[in-house]
Formats: sequence, C-alpha cells, structure tokens
Amino acid sequence: MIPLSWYIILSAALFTIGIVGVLSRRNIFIILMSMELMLNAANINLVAFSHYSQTLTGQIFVMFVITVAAAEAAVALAIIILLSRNRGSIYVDEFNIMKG
Amino acid sequence: MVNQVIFFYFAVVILASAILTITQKNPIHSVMFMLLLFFHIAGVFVLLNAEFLAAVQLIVYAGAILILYLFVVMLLNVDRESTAARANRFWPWMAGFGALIAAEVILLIARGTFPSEAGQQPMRLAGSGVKELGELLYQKYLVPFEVASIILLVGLVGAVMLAKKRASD
Amino acid sequence: MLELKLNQLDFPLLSLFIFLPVLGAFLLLFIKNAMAARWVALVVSIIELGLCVPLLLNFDSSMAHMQFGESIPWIAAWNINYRLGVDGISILFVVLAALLTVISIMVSWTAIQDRVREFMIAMLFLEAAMIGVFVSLDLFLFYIFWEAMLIPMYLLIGIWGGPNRLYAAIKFFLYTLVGSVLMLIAIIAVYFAAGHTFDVLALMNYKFSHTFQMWAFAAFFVAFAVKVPMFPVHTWLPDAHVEAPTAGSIILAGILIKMGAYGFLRFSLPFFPDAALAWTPAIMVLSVIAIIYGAYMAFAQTDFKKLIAYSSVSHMGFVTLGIFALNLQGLEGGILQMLNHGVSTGALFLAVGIIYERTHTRQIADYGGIAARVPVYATFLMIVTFSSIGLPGTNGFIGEFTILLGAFLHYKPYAVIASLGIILGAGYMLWLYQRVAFGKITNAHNEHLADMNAREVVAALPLVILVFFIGLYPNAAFGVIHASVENLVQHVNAKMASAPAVTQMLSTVIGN
Amino acid sequence: MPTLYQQFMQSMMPILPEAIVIIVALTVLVFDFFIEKERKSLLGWYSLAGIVIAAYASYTLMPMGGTFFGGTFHLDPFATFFNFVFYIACGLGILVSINYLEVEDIHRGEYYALMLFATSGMMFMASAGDLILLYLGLELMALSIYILAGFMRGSNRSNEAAIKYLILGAFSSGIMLYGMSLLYGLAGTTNLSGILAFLRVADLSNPIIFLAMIMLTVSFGFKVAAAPFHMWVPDVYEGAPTSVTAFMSAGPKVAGFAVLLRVFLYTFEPLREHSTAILAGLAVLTMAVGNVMALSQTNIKRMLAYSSIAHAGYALVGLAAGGPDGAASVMLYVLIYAFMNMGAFGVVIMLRKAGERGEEISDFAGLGKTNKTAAFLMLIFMFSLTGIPPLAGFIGKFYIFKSAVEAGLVWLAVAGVLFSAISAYFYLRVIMVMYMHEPKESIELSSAPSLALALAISVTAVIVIGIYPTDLLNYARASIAGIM
Amino acid sequence: MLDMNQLLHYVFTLGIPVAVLLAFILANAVYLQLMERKVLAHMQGRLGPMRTGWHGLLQPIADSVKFLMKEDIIPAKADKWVFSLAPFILLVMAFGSMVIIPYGPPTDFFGLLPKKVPLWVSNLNVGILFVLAFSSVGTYGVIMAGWASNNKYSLMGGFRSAAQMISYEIPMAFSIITVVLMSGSLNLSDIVNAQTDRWFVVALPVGPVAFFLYLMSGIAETNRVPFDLPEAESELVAGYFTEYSGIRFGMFYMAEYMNMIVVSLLASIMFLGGWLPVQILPHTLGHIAPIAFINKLLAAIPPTIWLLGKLYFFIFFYMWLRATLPRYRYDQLMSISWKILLPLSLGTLLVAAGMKQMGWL
Repeated sequence: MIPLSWYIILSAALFTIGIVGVLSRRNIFIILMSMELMLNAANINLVAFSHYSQTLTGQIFVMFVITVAAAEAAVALAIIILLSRNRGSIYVDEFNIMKG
Repeated sequence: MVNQVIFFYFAVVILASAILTITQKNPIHSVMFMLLLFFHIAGVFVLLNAEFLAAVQLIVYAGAILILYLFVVMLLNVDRESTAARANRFWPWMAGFGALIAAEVILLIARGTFPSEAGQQPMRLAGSGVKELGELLYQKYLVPFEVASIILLVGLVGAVMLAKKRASD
Repeated sequence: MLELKLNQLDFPLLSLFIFLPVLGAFLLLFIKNAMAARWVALVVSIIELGLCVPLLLNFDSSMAHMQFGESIPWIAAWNINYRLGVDGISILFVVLAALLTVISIMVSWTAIQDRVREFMIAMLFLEAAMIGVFVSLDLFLFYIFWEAMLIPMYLLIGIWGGPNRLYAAIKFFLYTLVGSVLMLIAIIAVYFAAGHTFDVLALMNYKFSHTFQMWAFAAFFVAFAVKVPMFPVHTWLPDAHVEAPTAGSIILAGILIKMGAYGFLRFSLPFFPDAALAWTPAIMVLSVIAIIYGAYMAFAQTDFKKLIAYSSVSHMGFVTLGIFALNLQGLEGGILQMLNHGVSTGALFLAVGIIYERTHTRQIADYGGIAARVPVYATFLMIVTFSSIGLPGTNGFIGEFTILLGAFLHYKPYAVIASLGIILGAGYMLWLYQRVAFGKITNAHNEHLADMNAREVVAALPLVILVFFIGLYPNAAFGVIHASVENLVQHVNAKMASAPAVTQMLSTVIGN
Repeated sequence: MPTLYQQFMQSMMPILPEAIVIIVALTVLVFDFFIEKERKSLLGWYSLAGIVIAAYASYTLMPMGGTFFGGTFHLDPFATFFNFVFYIACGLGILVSINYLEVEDIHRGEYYALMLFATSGMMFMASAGDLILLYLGLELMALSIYILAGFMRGSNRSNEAAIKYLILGAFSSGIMLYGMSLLYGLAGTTNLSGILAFLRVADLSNPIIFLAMIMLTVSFGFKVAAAPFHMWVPDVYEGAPTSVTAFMSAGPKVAGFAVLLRVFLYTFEPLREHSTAILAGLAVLTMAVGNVMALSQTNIKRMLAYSSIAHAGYALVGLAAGGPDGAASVMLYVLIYAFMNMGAFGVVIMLRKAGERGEEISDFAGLGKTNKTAAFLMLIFMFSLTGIPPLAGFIGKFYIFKSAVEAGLVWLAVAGVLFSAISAYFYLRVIMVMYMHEPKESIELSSAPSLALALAISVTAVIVIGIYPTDLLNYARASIAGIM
Repeated sequence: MLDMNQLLHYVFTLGIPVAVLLAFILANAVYLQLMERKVLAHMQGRLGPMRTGWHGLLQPIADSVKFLMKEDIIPAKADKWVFSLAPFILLVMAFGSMVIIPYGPPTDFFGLLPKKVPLWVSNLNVGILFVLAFSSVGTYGVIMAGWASNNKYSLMGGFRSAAQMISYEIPMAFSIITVVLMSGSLNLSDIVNAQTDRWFVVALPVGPVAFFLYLMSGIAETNRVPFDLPEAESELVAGYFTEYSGIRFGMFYMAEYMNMIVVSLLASIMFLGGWLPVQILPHTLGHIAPIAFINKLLAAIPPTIWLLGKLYFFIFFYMWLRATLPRYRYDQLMSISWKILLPLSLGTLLVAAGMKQMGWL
C-alpha cells in the first residue's frame, strides 16, 4: 500500500522540474517538453486522487488533459515550423523583434 | 511492499529522466528521455489501477504527441545546436527558484492534509473502470467531451493552416 | 434647512439651460460653413443669455431654498437622480457663465480661423457643462459636469492655444484630474456614510462623524483648491491662461476657477463644517500666501496674460479668505468677489485678446503709449484696471472691502496682511496700465493700431456696465445672495454647535 | 411520447447558443472551400449572422435557468450576461476584421471559424460549473487565439506573437491544471459547487487550499494580463494582426474575468479574506505597471496593450471588492471596456493601409484635420478609456471604485483613481497628436461598411451607456444575483 | 523482506511464461525467414536455400551465427546512443505486444499440470489498447534509427516509415474499435469468447470490412509489400536500417517478423475467432451426424494449435502478397490511408455503433 503523499511529492517534484525547464532553457522544443512535464505532474496527481477518493473524475480529467496537450503540441509545432522557416531560429531569446 | 519497491523504481526513473529531459543539449535526446518518462508514468498509472489511462498515455502521449515533437525536431535539425548556449543567462536563478518552489510545495503538502488520505481504501473497480469511465464521459461529461473534440479540430485546422506551404508564399 | 422648492415656472428651465447649448452643438455638426457656424453658436449663446431673464425675474430672493427645482430618477440602482435647482449662491454664476460665453464667442469671431466649427462646438459644450456644475443638486451629476468640462477646455487650450499649448493643456488637464479623482472617492465615501444618497440637500442635513469629515474635507479640498487655484497647486493656471485662446482665458478666469470656490460653498462647508473649522487656519494661511505671492509674482511678469493670471491667483486668495472667514460678511464678500473677478478678469483677458489679435504679442514691453492711437481701447482698459484694483465706485471695491470686513471679525492678522495685497494689486495694475497705455510709442508696429471695432465694443460693453452697476449698486447682487448665505452661515453654525468639542474649538477661534 | 430525436434536442437545449456558434464555425470551414478569394468577406457576414442568431438563442433561453449535464454546465443569468459580452466582442471583432484581412491579404475562412471557436470556448468558460469544462473552454479559446495571433504567416512579428502567447499561455494553464488537481484532491470533486461545499466545512488552515488558490490566481492572472504575469501582453498585442489584437483585448480577458468571478466570488467564497488581500495586491500592481509602462510607448498597439493591463487592474479592484456589487461592477466594466477598446482598435485599423504601418502614435499626427470623423471617434474612445464623464468608461470606473469603497477598500480606490489620472497622460497624448500636431503627409484611410458599422456601434454604446447606464446596470446586478 | 511465496508466485506467473514466449519468438523469427525465402522461391519456380541442412533447414542457424559474428559497425558521424538504442526499442515494443496476447484458454496440458495455467503472461483488461500503444511506440525505433544513422537515405526511410506507421495506425485503431464494439470488451480473451457463435469476420455487414481494413493497415504497419516503401531498395537502399550491420541488423529483421506475428495473431484473435476451432454450420446443420463428427474432430484439436494455424495462415498470406504485388508509390500509399481507409473505417465504426444501438449486432 503506497501512501497518497508519495504520489503527490513525486508529482510536485516533477512539476517543479517542468517549471525550471520552462524558465531556464532557450531551446523552444525543450521548453515545450517541460510544459508536458508540468501537465504530466498534474496528471499523476489527478489519477492518484482519483484512486484514493474513489471517484473517476480525475481519470476523466486526465483524458481531457492529454487531448488538449495533443492539440496544443500540434499548434505549437506548426508555429515553430513557421518561425524557423521565417527566422531560422529555435531559441526563444532570439524572438525579440518587439521591444519596449 | 513489492508495490512500494515498484513505485520507488518508477519515481526514481521518472525524476531522473525528467531532469535529463530538461538538461540535454540535443532535443532528440530529450525526447528519448521523455519517452522513458512517459513509460514510467504509464507504470504509475497501472499502479493506481488506471490501466486504461496508462494505455492512453502511451498511445496518445508517447505515440502521437512525442512523435510529433520528434518529427519537427528532426525536420528543423538546427546545426548550431552544438555551439549555442543551452540555457538562458538566468538559469542558475531559475534553478534556484525552482528548488525553492519545490521545497515550498513539498513542505506545504507535508503540512496539509487531503481528506482521502484519512484511512480510505483505494478504489477497486472491475474491468479497470473502463465501463464506468465511459458512462461518466458520455453522460456527465458530455459537454466537455464535445468541447474536447472541437479543441482537436481547432488544433488540426490551426496546424494545417499555419504550417502548410502555399503557392502564395 | 434647505429644501428643493418645486419649479415655480412649471417648466424645466434649468434643463433647457443645459441642453440648449448641447443641441446647438449637435446642430453645428451639420454645418460646414465657418461663418454660419459662428452665427449659430452666437445665436444659441444669446438665447441662452436670454433665458436668464425669466430665471432672474422669477427668482424669489427672499428665501434660501433651491428654486426652479427638477428631479427625475436617473440611475435608480445607485439612488442617483437628475436633480437641478438654483439658490442665491449659484444663480449669479449661471448668469455670469451665459454672459461670458456670449462674449467669448464674439471675441473669437475673427481670432479663430482654424476649425471654427469645432471651436464653437467646444464652446457650447463647455457652456453646458459649466452651467450644469452650478445647477446640479446631485453629487454624481455634479461630478459628471465637473469632469466633462475638462474635455472641451483641454481641446480649447490644446488646439487653439499659443505656441506652448501642448504643455499647458496637459498640465491643466492632469492637475485638475488628479484633484477631482480624489474628490470622486470622497463623493463615494460620502454616499455610503450618509446612507446611499448623492442628494446634495440631504447630505447637507446629514451629520458626518468628525474623522470622516476630516478626510472627506481634505479630498474635496484638493479638488477645489486645484481649481481655485490655491497657493501650492496654482502652477497650472499661468500656463493655461497664457496659452489659451482669448475665449478660453475668459472662460477659464471668469467661470472655471470660480467653480473651486463654489465647491467650497456648496459642498465643503455645509457637509463638513467641523472639518472646515479645523482646517480654517491652514486655509487662511494659504489664502494670504496666495494673495501676497500672486501679487508679488504679478510684479515680476513681462507677459501681459501671465500678469493677469498671477493677479487672479491673488484675487482668488481673497475669495478663499472671505469664504473661510465663515461669517456672513466674509461669505457674501467672497461670492461677490468671485462675481467681480469673473467680470473684471474676463474683461482684462478680453482686452488682452483684442490687442493681441492686432499685434500678436503679449509682451508688455512691446506696447507703450498706445493710448493716443486707440483711445476707446485705452478707456476700456482703464476701467477694467480700476475694477481690478478695487477703486471705489467699481465692483472690485465692494467685494474686497466686504471680505476684509468679514476677515477682520475673526482673523485680524490675516486681514491686515491681506489688505497689503490690495496695495500691491493697485501697484502692479497701475504700473501695467502705465507701461501699456502711456508714454511714447516705443514699438513701430503700434503706430497704426486700429481701435476697437463695433463688435468688440458690443462684447466689452456688458462687462463695463456690470463693473459700474455692481460698484454703485451692490445691493442688487447682495439681495440675491443674502438669504442663501445667511442660511448657509446658520446652517453651518448649527451643525457645528451640535458637537460640544467643536463648539469649544469655535469659541477659542473666535476668542482669538 | 417524445421521440429519441426530441429527447436529444430537449437535453441539448441549454447549450443551444454554444452549439449554434460551433455549427456556424464548422460550416464556415466547409464553405471556405467553395468561396473564391475575392468574396471571403461573405464568410465574415455569415459568421456575424451566426453570432446574432446565437445571441437571439441566448435571449430566448434566458427564462430557462439551471444546472445541466450533471452539474458541469450552468445556464444562469451570470453566464448569459457574459455570453452577450462575448457576442459583442466577437461581432465587433468580425466587423473590424473583414476589411483588415483584405488589406493585409490574409483573408481566409479559417479566421472566422477560429474566432467563433474562441467565442464558444469563452462561452463554455462562463457557463462552466466544473473545473473540467472550465479547463477545456479555456483551452479551446486559448488555442484558437494562438493560431489567430500567428495568422499572418509571413510576418515575423506575428509568428513571434503567436509563440510567445502560446508558451506563456500553456505555461499558465499548466500551473492552473496543477492547482485544479490539488483542488480535486482536496474536495474529491471537480464540481464548483462541490468544492464550495467542501470549503464551507473544511479546515481552512490547510495550506494546500491556499496553494491551490494561489496557483489558480497565477494562471488566471496570466489570462487577464494582471501584473506580474503580464510580460506577454505587449509583445503579443503588438505582433498579432491588429484585428486579432482587438478581439484578444476584449474576448479572452473578459472570459478570464468571468471565470475569476465565478471561482473567487462563488467557489472560494469561504476564503474571502485571503483572496481579497491577494486580489487587491494584484490590482494595485497591475494598475501601476499598466499605467506607468504605457506612458513611454510610441506604438499605439503597445500602448493599448499596457492600457489593457491597466484596465485589468481596475477590474481586479472590483473583484477584490467582492460581493454582489463588486461582481456587478466588474461585469459592467468589462462590457464597457469591450466596446471602447474595440472602438479604439477599430480606428487603429482604419489607419492601416497596405504598405503603411499606421501603428506608431506619430502616424496619427494631424488626423484631426485630415479625417475629422476618425479623429473624433478616437477622441471619444480615448476619453472614455481615461474615464472622463459623460462617457461609458467613467460609469464603469465609478462603479468599480464605488464597490471598492463600499467594501472598505478605500485605499485601493484611491490608488485606482490616482492611476487612472496618470493614464490620462498617455490617452491624451493620442488626442494631442491627432489634433495638435500637423499632419505629416496625407493619410488615406481605409474604410469599409463593416468597419464603419463596428465603430458606429462602439461609439453609440460608449456614449449611450455613459449617459444612461441604468438598464444595463440593473441587468448586471440582476445577473449576479443568481450566483451570489 | 520479500515474501518467499510472493516471489515464487512472480516466478511462475511472469518468469516461466516470458521464457517460453521468448523461446517461441526466437524460433519463429529465425525460421519465418527461411519460410519466406522458401515460399517466395517456390512461387517463383525456384527452390530457395538448399545447401545448409535438408532443404536448407539449418540455413537460419547459419544466418544467425553470421549476424552474431559480424562486426557491429557504428558510423562515425552517427549519434551513438540513439543508434544503438533504436533496434532495441523496436524489439521491445514488439515483444511487449506479444506479452499481452493470450495464446489460448487456461489449460492443464491434458492433465500434466495439477491445475489450469493461463496461456498468457498478462491478461490485461484493456489489453488491446496496450497492443495499440506498443505498436505506436514502435515508430520511435524506426524514426530514431533513420535519424541517428546520419544518412539521408536512412532519414528519408525513417520519416517515411514513421509517417506511414502513424497514418495507418488510425484506420487500424478504428477497425479495432469496431471489433471492441462488437465484442463489448477490450480484453482479448473476451473478444475471442465473444466469437463463439460467429466469427467477427463473417459478422455482416461490418465484420468483413473491418477485417479488410485491419489487414491492410496491419500490412502497412509492418512495412510489408505492397507497402514496404521505407525500405524501398530501388530508392532508399535499405531505408532506415541502411547503416546497420551485424546483430543490430538482425534485430531489425527479428522485429519485423515479430511484428508480423503480432499483427497476424491479432487478426486471428479479433476476426477469426482466435483459438476457437472451425465449425461447419454448427447452428443450422450441425446436428447431422457426419457434420457433427467432423465438428467434433475439429474441436478436438487443441485451441493453441488452432491459433497457431491461423497465425501461420496469415504469415503465409503476407508472403504470398510479397510474391504477387508490386510496390505502391509513396503518395499513393498516404492517400490510400487518409482518403480511403480512414473514411471507410469511420463509416464502418458508425454503422457498427448504429447497429449495436439497435441490437442488430
């Protein structure tokens, strides 16, 4: 029997790793992947809570989250393709035409 | 006991591959560690009696989303990758900030309580609850389900519209 | 106890006052021709002035109540009503606003060549807002007019003003806006403190707690003091006056800066008498500083308009001095002085405008000896100079004398210093007149100066008449305002007396 | 005995307006294939007609209130009010777009479809009675707008705007999701009423509750552009196609406030004291950042971006005030804001001719001479944004500050009015440039019936609401009565 | 402390079945190659391998030894990590699917064992989804192999293959869902048991269509002729595994055959009744003596043999196709998936759902 708090701590740690990735990396792909880490952290939470609170809502939520992640990734990657076509860069700190 | 050992293994691999994901220089290696991570998260889901979700996690997350990343990363194989700096110049601050958040979140969680923790038994459902999931999804969560379909459509339309080369460009 | 007397005319006269100019402005939207626009604006403003006749004739000066009352529910959810009414204090300002608008439009006849239609629209909107401020008896409504006035005034200064107009316009706007937004919060606070009402008359009868009064008074004070303008926040005025077109200056000096003092009379004193009393010493000091400082600065100016602007600061110091003397004489003198200042400073700006249109310079040094060339103009200038000095026989004398009388009753030292301001005022005005009108013609341009034409004379005449009318027959004005002021003084004293601690304070102040 | 079809229609009735919007969007996608390039504006008018029909549907559904689909969907006056705001934002957005898209040569059917999808997402957000629907509605809206922001595919600025918006949007929704997961763990349900029921009896010293609340605050702060989560706003607003910026500044922000209102004033009601402090702090910071940063902008879109941050700050004041009046004030405010902001962007779009940028404030020089109508409209909108009576902006701000004072947050109201006085400076600068600077060269404005209609609607609304807000005010107050 | 009993339990329920499965797979993978060569040869009027052993029976052993002995070359510019990992991923994923598949009903091996043991490693409730999951993850192996080789032919092959696998996964998934709809379960054993009365391949009207769709997609998933574009020799050398040699090359081969086995097994289980015996008209004429006797005889054959028989039938079918059909062009291949199979599979699913709702299925 695994205590609920183990799952939560795991997810909190994963979530933090995701945040750090988003904030500190320059490569846009890795930033996007870090966001997926954040979503996965939330998913672990949701499933764990679903398991322990004996409701299935959490699992439903996770399915929706995965759906949204898919759509979001598609759009994000399309924009990245556009960017690299127009700019040839995938580093976020080089996206700086607009300033001020 | 065995479950705990398995959980421990999963947790260690998840965290290690997460850290490796965000520290790799080459995004393709990141994708590989991400794949590893997804597998182990699917494992955690199985531990939590959510086999259906574990399969969905693999099919959609690993099999579709991550593949998409891999495709685009490979297509845009930017060769400056090896020379350019990996992180932005604030990264030590951000990492410190992250550690702070982690400490805080874990502290808060350790001090807080979840009602379900108090003595309730984990759920046991026949058939991994696929039937129950389906009933919930198509009855109570019908509207969100429809919205999710529209979200996918929007993602589709957007991706095609943005990324497709046109004669006029 | 004031109450809103029902309309004795059975006709929404005051609404007509507000909406006639608005209608005129809308009419102007469809007129392309500049000359037609001028005529339409003039006719509308003259009709507006004509409306003053029934207003004055039907006004019952024997009672202090609000008259010509109108009250329509407006925003029921907030208990906001469209409530209008005039009493002795406000009625004269309505007339003055109507009069000065006519004069302003006339004086702009040739001075404004660019975007005439827009200018006239702005003037008419300004008139509507000004009159709205004086007749509204609902704080919310009052605030709307108070703020709305900023838009046309900003545009008047900013579009048709002098070379430095952008700076002046924005300074004017920001100063007044910052002041009035604080008042907005105070208005809201008053609304809640007094049980969800914006009704001015109801609020007058409400007894606010002492602490509340202190804060709310301060917030109102900032708004009104900026408008007056009182000493430390007066700096927008010289800029605005100098850069504004003549019409703008006339309105600004004649009406706009009166609104601050009007606000003290209508809201600050009746709502927060305790706070007013507590704040009086400080205000007195500021008033006296304004009087002396304004006069002193006026001496140092080389710019015609700037000199008048600083003289306004000085004169408005007298007004606040009179109002916060908190007795009958002071208040009546203050109100009369406001009127006088409107007339005489309006006339002064008119005079500057007339000459500026010909010479395009405001430097006093560019003039000199023009009396010989333009005798009518010199006479007009002389009359308004005397009026401004307060020569007996002109209106200025009556106002300042009454104020000093009131101030002497309670605040002798201030009155003494303030009277120094009169002497200084005489000094700089006469010196100004001497430099402009007498002596040899120093500037070749002035050799062929044309005298005032018929239009300008027509515009100036009412002011000259008023200068002497009030100067020789002040009771006409006093008669209108007396009942209301007396009521105000009683009302304020009664409210103060009901609080023992304050009574003590009052007695110590009086004993001083 | 109703047939299966009738039963189905009956059960789908509550989401009829949303369904109409989505169906119109889908048909737009289909029709797009059959309409040649020159006549794409037909799709715009068709979408507009759809919005009008959806509005009518919302109107007819007004008597039918309640909670549907197992508590996930609310059909209450609150949601209906916001739906109307969304119709306005979307309708005006479509109107200002038709001409702009032609000028920019990016006229495609997907644009309108995405706009409608975004609108339906907002509508779901406002109606959501469950965190899941809330999240999905939000993502539907956000995803559509990411794409719209990048709609000018050849433009680097547009691409950049899209990716910045997407990264920060996804980041914030990640945080939100984590907060939601904690809430679900606490309450054992994702239903907003269920969470409220939990919080009523919960031990409020549990730090996880606050962790969840703070995470939700942060993410909604991103969505409504509250400082310090506003970094994306200027860049995104500047880079996105102007018509999208216009829509973005009205629609999603309003939707964000709809959710904030429902979550903070309804679900988090037991946490009132704490949430007030957080929201008040956010409000002050947001007003400060928005107004101060706007002072130094030279690009009109960027200036309006900071102005929209500032306006989010004012609305947060109302939110912090709380209570029925605070909520109603926010509702009224966002409605008014939608009108005046749309109007301002409409004028900006008027200036945009292919080849000329028309986005620098200096491009407005002398507009008061060369095009009096456009300049006058801009003047009205600027004064309204400043909050000068008798325009609608004043009514909105007045109500906000009134409810703040009523809630005892006088200091917040004072801060609000002072910042709004500061804001006068940069709004007036636009007026100054238009009326008091000489025109550089003759500016030929692009005008089209659609744009004219949008501006006419906006300006009429700004003036009429300013003078006679009573009915609208009563409607807002009545709408909030349902959930408070 | 681990419980000894628990440990034993794991050994018996996991260890032994996995070992058996591995042996089965290895043998199959190795000998299927021989079978392919033989089948192709005979279809083309040749003999195929004849030298090593009787009719070349030892040929696979020789080949394996050769694979093992050859130098494992990793190109200098290749990404070593990814390069080495790619074949493993393919192999592991293919094996993962096989772990979930049931090979027959629980049996005691004609009384040899004291109690019935299941013929599967893990009978997951959502088993079929995991098969899908593993097959979709298998794509990684292909694309990573192509990319890591740092060779444009490999990369092209990898991309093509990945695109192809992803595209065909969708009609495949829909046809599987049709089956799930018909059987009402995601569990593979349940799916087999649901076919007791009637195999799904003959469940008109959707069964045959779904079967056809599944088979088409399955062939494409395994990159077999006529959909073997990724390794089109004439264009891309050997596609994504051009640069591979030695044991890693062998792994790709093995993975391909394992995938074939998985696809065939699934086809048998989902459409041909899995381990259920063929019955001649059991409902209508099954009571007639000779037919009943034949049916009895057929039913006497152990279930697993039935399953394996069906499996090899499918494998033979693959080889038959390879001998018969030419290769599609790449754009044709994609348009078949998106323009024909996908709408068809969606339609099938809709019809099946409608029929299920009406109780006709």
